[in-house]
Amino acid sequence: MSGNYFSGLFKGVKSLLVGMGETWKELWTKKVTAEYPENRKTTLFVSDRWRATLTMPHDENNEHACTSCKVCETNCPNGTIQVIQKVIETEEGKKKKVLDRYLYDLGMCTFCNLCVLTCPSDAIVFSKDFENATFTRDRLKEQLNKEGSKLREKKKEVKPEAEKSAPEAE
Amino acid sequence: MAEQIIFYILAAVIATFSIMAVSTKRIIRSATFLLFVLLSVAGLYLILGYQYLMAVQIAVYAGGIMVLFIFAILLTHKPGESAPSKPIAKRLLIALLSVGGLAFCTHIIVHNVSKVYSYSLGTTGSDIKYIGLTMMGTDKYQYLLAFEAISMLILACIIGGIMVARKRK
Amino acid sequence: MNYSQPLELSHVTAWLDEVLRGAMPEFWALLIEYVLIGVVLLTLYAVLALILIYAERKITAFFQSRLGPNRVGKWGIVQSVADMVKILIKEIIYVKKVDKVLFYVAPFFMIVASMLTFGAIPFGQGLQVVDFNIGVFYVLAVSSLGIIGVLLAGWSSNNKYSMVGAMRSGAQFVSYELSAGLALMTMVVLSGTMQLSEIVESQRYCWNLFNGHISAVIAFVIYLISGHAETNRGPFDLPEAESELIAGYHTEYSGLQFGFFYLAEYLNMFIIAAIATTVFLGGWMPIQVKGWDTFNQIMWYIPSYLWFFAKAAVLVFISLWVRWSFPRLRIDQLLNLEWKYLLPINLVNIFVMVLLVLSGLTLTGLFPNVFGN
Amino acid sequence: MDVKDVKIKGIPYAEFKHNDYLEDYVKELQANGVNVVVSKLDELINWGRSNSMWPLIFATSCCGIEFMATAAAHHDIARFGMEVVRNSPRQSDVMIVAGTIVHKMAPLLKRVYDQMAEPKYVLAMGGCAISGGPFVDSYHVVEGVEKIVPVDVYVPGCPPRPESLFYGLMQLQRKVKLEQFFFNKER
Repeated sequence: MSGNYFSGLFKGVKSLLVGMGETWKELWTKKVTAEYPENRKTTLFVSDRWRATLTMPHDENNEHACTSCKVCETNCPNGTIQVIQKVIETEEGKKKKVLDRYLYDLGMCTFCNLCVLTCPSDAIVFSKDFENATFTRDRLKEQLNKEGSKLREKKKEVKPEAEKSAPEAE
Repeated sequence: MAEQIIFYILAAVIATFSIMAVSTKRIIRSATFLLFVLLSVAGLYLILGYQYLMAVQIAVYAGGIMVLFIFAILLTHKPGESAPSKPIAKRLLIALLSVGGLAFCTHIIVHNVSKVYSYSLGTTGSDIKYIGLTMMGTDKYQYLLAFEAISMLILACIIGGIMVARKRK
Repeated sequence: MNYSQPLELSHVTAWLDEVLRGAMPEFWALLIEYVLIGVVLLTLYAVLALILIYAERKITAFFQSRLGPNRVGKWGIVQSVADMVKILIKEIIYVKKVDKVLFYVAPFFMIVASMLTFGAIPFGQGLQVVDFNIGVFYVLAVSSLGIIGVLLAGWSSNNKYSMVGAMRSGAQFVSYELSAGLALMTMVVLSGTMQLSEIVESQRYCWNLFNGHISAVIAFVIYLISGHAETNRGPFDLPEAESELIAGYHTEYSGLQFGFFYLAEYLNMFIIAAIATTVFLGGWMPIQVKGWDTFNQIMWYIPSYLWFFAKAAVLVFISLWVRWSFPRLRIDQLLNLEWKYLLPINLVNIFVMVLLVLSGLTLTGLFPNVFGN
Repeated sequence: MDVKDVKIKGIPYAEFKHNDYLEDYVKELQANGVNVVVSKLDELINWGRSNSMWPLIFATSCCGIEFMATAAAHHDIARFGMEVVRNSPRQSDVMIVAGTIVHKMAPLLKRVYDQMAEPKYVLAMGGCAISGGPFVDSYHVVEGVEKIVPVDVYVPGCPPRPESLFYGLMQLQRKVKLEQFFFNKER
């Protein structure tokens, strides 16, 4: 009994010292902290697979690839996307539905990527720009197509699909 | 001069908090006021130059006994409980009794005031070494027997406590 | 031996005293000096707390391989000032069902208790406010007042978490106060006096820690452990165990009242370190070797208060080191540690120390011409 | 005080989003007319407040885990002076609502908010706290915490990455730095 007492005591003291030795080593290890606001232009690493906000790439002619087929809207589990169409008259005099406004609620999105995966014309991608905090809820509801943008002509779509985002690559 | 001012302040504090300690309806407040009284008494000792006594007063009464009191209160009372007020006749009786007691004490003090002064001569009593030797000495006016008797009492208390607290089979 | 001490603060105090006494009657001079001492102590108290809070946060970060506060000023050096500014103007919530008087009195108990202890610490040569001949005992007595603040805070908050926190804190404090006191008493046996200034003087050539070798080292470790436990920090912070008790006894306190508790906690950490420095590590006395006059002179050029604060800082660092090394204890483990280990060892240790002193086996007893005063 | 004076280390003013909100806010303040001395004092106070935001984590789901990552070594919320996570609402400054709030939890959220001492701020972290997120059509989910408590900053993401939360906290700091302590009629 008394043997237990003393051996327990010394064992305890020894294990405490071992623990303190570990923390002492930790004190001198290199600090792993990535300093975010200072490093945002330099060493900030955001994985290519990170999905921060939905964007609709526009080319230099202010044209996008969205045909307003609404596949993304039906596929979105949260009802985050709202595609509003308008009817315009083409040169041949035919009536055609094109994209009027592509509304996206960032505050509702779970970034599941279903919209991007199912988009038949690869009109939308997720960007890595994660700095999206706002002061009001309304600001999170964005319109993705720019003012005055229009649908890209067919011939341009023959280009190799270099813009495909990384998550789709399997 | 300064000492007198401090003495009167302390005396006033002692008097006020003593009355508050017995007149308040919440037991925990009463304990706190009693603590203030004890601390002021320690201040009185400091004025007299009995530093050792002051430290003992603080350590034993304020640090030890009051903590025990408050612990006991914490374990047995609900917060926000007040004592029920006593009927008016009882309160009058209590007031009368305490006034009578006060008069009795005053009489004794005033009557014996010259003797009280004659006792407080010499400052050797505040020396720790002197206190320690007196506590452990066996001569006349020394306290080894009383000291040991009290320690036996405390030992008995400890054993009794263990007996009460032990696991019953 | 008279060494020159150009940077000593006691020169300033002596000069101030002379000027004041020359300019006015003694009563007023004393009054002004008292007020000055009070102001200086309060300032030192606040500044030390700020420094300690900053140091704690930085060292904590380093132990966890982080960087710690670094965005306010260079290396975040004014971080705790920002905290202070914020907490000074934070709302103090008037909780409806608390015991009003006690609720407001409780934080002051903590502050007053640590202030009273603070006054008795010798910060440097001649930099001690009160130097009782029972210094060690006074420090023990006064620091035991703080626990009443904790108990009252827990009770008066009318909150079950506060209450449980206060009870745990009370149990912990009362038990560890015992072994802290006994460890200090061991050293009193060694140095033969309770007066803090004399204890420091007696360690001129040999710190008490080495003077009493085995016994003193055991007492030192026990004092550090129990002092650490008294401040409710580190592995002993179960009165504030946040996963069980939210914030323990100060759950209901906000704003400046909480600031008082926060301040007192850090200051208690410093006070424990300061007393350990004074009693075990030679206080403000510079390192000196008998006979090496040049060496001693060089050591004396460093002012005594710097010696004191450096030694105390090392102990504070050890306290933080322990805090970030070990997981929190359970209440039964906590009480086991005290009653089954620290207290019996302490009692044996005090006896061993008495034997050492009586048989002259201390370092000063064995080698009086090397270590003796 | 001008909005442009509000500087956050590391990110220039123009690169912040939603600056127009702050500009409107300042215009509203300046309509009252602020004394110079008072506004200097205000600056000191706001400096203190914005640099010592002690969070209270109201974490009900995965965003709470992301907060832990934020507090851990690699991201280290302590750099902002915000690592003092007070568990008592009385002592905290900013409540980080991280996770889905269901109707049963809503009164508790409100109560915790009410228990906080002024000045208090709320940061909604993640889709669930902002809008109900993927559970928005369920019968039991609160559609955004702003229906219960006033929210100062919304940090979208599911969950947001730690840097996102930092960005949100810096937005909050900017907002705090524009506040008026003295002669504020709304108080």
